[in-house]
Amino acid sequence: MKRDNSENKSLKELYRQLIIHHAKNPLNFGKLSNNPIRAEGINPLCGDKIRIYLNINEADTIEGLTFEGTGCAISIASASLMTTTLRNMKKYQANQYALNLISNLNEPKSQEAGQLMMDSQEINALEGVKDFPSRIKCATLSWQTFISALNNKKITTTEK
Amino acid sequence: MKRDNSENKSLKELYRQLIIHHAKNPLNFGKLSNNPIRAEGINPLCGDKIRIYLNINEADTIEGLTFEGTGCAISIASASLMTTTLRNMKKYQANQYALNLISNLNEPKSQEAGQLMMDSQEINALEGVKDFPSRIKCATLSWQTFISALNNKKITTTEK
Amino acid sequence: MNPSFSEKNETADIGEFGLLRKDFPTINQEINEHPLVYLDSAASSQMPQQVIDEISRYQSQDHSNVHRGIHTLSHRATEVYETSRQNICEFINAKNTNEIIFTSGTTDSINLVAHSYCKPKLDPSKKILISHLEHHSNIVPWQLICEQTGASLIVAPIDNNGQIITEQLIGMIDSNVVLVAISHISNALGSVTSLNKIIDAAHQHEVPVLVDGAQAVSHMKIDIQALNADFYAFSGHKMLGPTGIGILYGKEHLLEDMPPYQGGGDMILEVKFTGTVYNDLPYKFEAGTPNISGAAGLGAAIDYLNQAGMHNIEVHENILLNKMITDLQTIDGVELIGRAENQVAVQSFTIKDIHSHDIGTILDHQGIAIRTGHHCAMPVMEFFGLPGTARASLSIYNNEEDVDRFIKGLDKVIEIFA
Amino acid sequence: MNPSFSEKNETADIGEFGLLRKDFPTINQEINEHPLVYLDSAASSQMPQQVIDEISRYQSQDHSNVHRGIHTLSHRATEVYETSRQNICEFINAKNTNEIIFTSGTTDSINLVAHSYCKPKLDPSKKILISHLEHHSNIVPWQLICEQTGASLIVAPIDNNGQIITEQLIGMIDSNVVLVAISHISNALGSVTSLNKIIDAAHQHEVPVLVDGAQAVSHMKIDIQALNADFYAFSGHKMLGPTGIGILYGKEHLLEDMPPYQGGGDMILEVKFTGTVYNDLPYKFEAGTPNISGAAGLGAAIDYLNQAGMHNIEVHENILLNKMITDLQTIDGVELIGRAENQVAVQSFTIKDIHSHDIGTILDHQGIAIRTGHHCAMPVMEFFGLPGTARASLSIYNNEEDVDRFIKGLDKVIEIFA
Ligand SMILES: Cc1ncc(COP(=O)(O)O)c(C=O)c1O
Ligand SMILES: Cc1ncc(COP(=O)(O)O)c(C=O)c1O
Repeated sequence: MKRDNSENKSLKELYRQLIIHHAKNPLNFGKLSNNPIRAEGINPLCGDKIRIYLNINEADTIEGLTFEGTGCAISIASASLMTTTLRNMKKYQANQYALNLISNLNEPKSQEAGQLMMDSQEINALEGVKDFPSRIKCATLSWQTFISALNNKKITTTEK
Repeated sequence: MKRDNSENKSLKELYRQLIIHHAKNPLNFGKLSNNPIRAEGINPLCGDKIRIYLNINEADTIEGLTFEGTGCAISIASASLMTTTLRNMKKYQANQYALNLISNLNEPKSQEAGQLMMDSQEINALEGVKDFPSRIKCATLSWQTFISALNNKKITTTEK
Repeated sequence: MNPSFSEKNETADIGEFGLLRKDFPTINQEINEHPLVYLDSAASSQMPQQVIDEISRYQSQDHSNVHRGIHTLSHRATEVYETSRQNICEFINAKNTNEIIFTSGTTDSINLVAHSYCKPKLDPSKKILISHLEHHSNIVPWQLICEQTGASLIVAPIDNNGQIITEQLIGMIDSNVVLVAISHISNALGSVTSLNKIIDAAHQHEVPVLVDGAQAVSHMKIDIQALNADFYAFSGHKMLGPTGIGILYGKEHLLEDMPPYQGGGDMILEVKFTGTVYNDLPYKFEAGTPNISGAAGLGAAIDYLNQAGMHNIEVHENILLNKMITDLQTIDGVELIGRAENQVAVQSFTIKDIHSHDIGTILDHQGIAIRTGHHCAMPVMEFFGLPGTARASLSIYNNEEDVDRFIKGLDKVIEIFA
Repeated sequence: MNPSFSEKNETADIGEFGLLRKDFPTINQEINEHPLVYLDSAASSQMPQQVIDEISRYQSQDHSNVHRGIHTLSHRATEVYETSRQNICEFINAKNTNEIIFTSGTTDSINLVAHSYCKPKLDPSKKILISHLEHHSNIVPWQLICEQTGASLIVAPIDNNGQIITEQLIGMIDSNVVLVAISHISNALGSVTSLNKIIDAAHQHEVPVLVDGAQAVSHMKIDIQALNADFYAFSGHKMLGPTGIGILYGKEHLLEDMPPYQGGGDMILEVKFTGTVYNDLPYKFEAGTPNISGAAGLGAAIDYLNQAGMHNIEVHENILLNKMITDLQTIDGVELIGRAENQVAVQSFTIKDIHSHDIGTILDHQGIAIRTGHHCAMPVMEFFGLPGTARASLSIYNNEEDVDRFIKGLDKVIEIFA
């Protein structure tokens, strides 16, 4: 019982209200028309499967970005956040952003209080996975799938 | 150094003069003519290979019995002893004798001094293998091959 | 080698059985600052100290290569290895040790049968019959050889309780079926297959049956002669033994007629470039240096199971499973997946609107280990229209408190997602 | 995890190296009332306490199934398993861990390449090239697939010193050769193969080379990129690690293109009855629950070898081998079999009119373990016209006293047969 506090703390970090909210009400969930680029991401650990639909316009801007699939709260919330974050970015920017996020999530938690992982408050809600090594792949699945889509790779797996 | 005695004792039991003598000068070594029954015995442990040649006359008596092959002192001496022991026995007698010997060699050494394993002094020279579990197969190889020959089995292995 | 409870008792006594628990060092630790509740034995069971010690003992006193040496250590290692084979032979009541092949696990055992027994018999007119309930290890090897030969893989259906529909399976057997390959107990749902009926029916068509026993051997007494299965595959690490070792049981006359699977040392009598003479059973199928320490550990695991008594284990686990099922049904939103009439040691479930992965994480945070996802049985998940389930599975070392902690842990899951 | 000597030293110091010996519990025992002299490491090496302890530690603290679970133990087990892979990758200087496949041993590794890489490419016009020096594990798998496909197994000759005649082997390579499969070091004779020349020549014909490295990895530094072998197979139990675990190294682009070998869990991404998607490297080739404790032990063995320093080991063993050869030559009636220019850790020999088996028994009686017989290399024995040889082989834990005791032991052999 004495442990309940610290335990609740990191669980609450993982399942922040924002995450639960996005998991229950994901944004940009569904297909895109106009023959979009597609890619599928699989996390064989838990059977999570995400499909990404992507349209890039002539100015190399991410014009459309949606997803479908099944997954845990973390992977669905992360995908939802990904679509809102990367839309309207330039292709190279979005690619860089996704790479940064993946590498940041794989780094240990910053010791300095108040230091932000990324510049977006919303995206930083994902940081709670750092206390849950086996869940990092859930948070990165959609971002990795996004990078695969940019590189025309059809199936990605987090199993490494 | 203090151990040299007991150690030499059981080694000397294994390599009795009679065994060394038969190993160096095996009896009935060679082929039989007259289209004999043949069987081959292999001890994959050490690559020993014995071929048995066997003639049985109309009265079901072992008329001819020779062997060829390569093997350690124990297996060659044992084969040599086998040929002299089983020749002139009835088929069923010889079979029974070989079975008895094999089972006796696989039993622990008799505690009672003076008790003989088999009724032949010569054959009992093989008893030294009982202190050397990994060598029992060497002593039984030719006898097992003999039984195989009686049963028309062409290849026998001690690997069990 | 004695489990730490007093003596073999014919009726299970949960109280006394509870003493076994202290033999398992992995179980007796804190995880995330809570005493561990391990409910993932269907994935891999834990080892009693007796098994761990026997492996160390073998490795520090008796190790050498087997079969090929005449020095003392080689002789000792061979003794350890062959004694374990004898032990396994008696444990499942096989006729003799020629029927006991050491493999690296259930998957390896099944692949051996696929390649050595089945593949030479397959052509586009032939079929292999499995069920919709199988673990990937009892699906993919058959898919691979069917692809290579043009044979068909046919799949017997299951019902909504997660049981093979025995009559339909039997109806699919005809003389073009080369093998029926089915699990004894489903790893995803715990359903027990009606093997007697299926094996009888198959044998009437002279079709042999391979049973994937990975989930059965540590939960019930296997009498392979009474069962009359033709092949039976299982893994050490699911029966209190180590990883990297498993068994293929096969009827001697079938194994006799099969060509070798892998080539290498030990499986031959004589190698010449003009031709090679294969060794006798069981060595014909054991190419290369075997997992000797694994065999030592498996032998010790069987000693342990024997001491505890398979009947006692069955009763003990059944009491716990019933409690778990009853308690799970009291929780709002929990749906049990798999409600077989005859179910052993495993319960799958979902919670409304909560992904199994999240259930797993929140339980783990409380020191409770369950498995989540597809359990290497994707077709079962597909059948139920689920991406995965949460699965709690039991073994000899679990107790009522484990079930209580697990149920309380689920309350917290629901609280977080409320 | 530190060997018990003070620190990594660049030049071998036998005195200091001697301290290592106390890390090996199997070595430090009496056999037949004499302190053991273990000269059978080519068959299987002994494990340092560090390896035995790491296996126990894993089994009592971290065990669970890998890859498939999200709970803490499953995560820890996966970490142990993948850290070992990383360790092996660095040890042989592979490019990345996709090139490191866990198998159950060298034999399994070679069979994997035979079935997955070679067999689909074989027809009666094709050849596989091996040498007369090979271990059965590098002969029989090729015989089996050649029989099945009508391809030919061709065999490069050896000379009277027991060395592959490199030029002749190279002359046998043409574009119909699908694979050259040769040992790095002969287990029967210790001869080191001229791999650089052979691999270069094979690559000029675009023929890949599989190296059977079972006898090499614990005796010399392997830099797989410098060596440029396409496949490299080895076993844990010959490099201070446990049985039941081995490695297949393969160049990534080759492994990428190969179909899976065994089917089962872990090697798939998705299983449907309409078709199955295989997993990425290295998992595509790792069907079923792997030997996790074996991987843990192998990882610890590599740590140990690294601490001792491969260069030091080479120097140490070379000094002992030279002493052994010199001393053997002083004994009347001893004939050395295999006198390669470049020879490592192994010496075969015969004694006039005494069968190797008898040599083995009489030495064993004095606590000295050597191997006798054909050493799973019957063609080598046939070449020399011998039923077998006696073989003494060395490892990191041997010392000069071992060699002295061995030589004195041979005197007794000769005395008994005098
Ligand atoms: C040169 C060589 N190749 C292959 C093998 C086979 O290795 P394993 O028995 O570990 O599969 C051995 C050892 O027995 C060997 O010495
Ligand atoms: C029913 C069933 N079959 C086969 C397997 C495969 O066993 P292994 O992974 O030990 O080869 C398992 C376990 O993973 C199983 O539960």
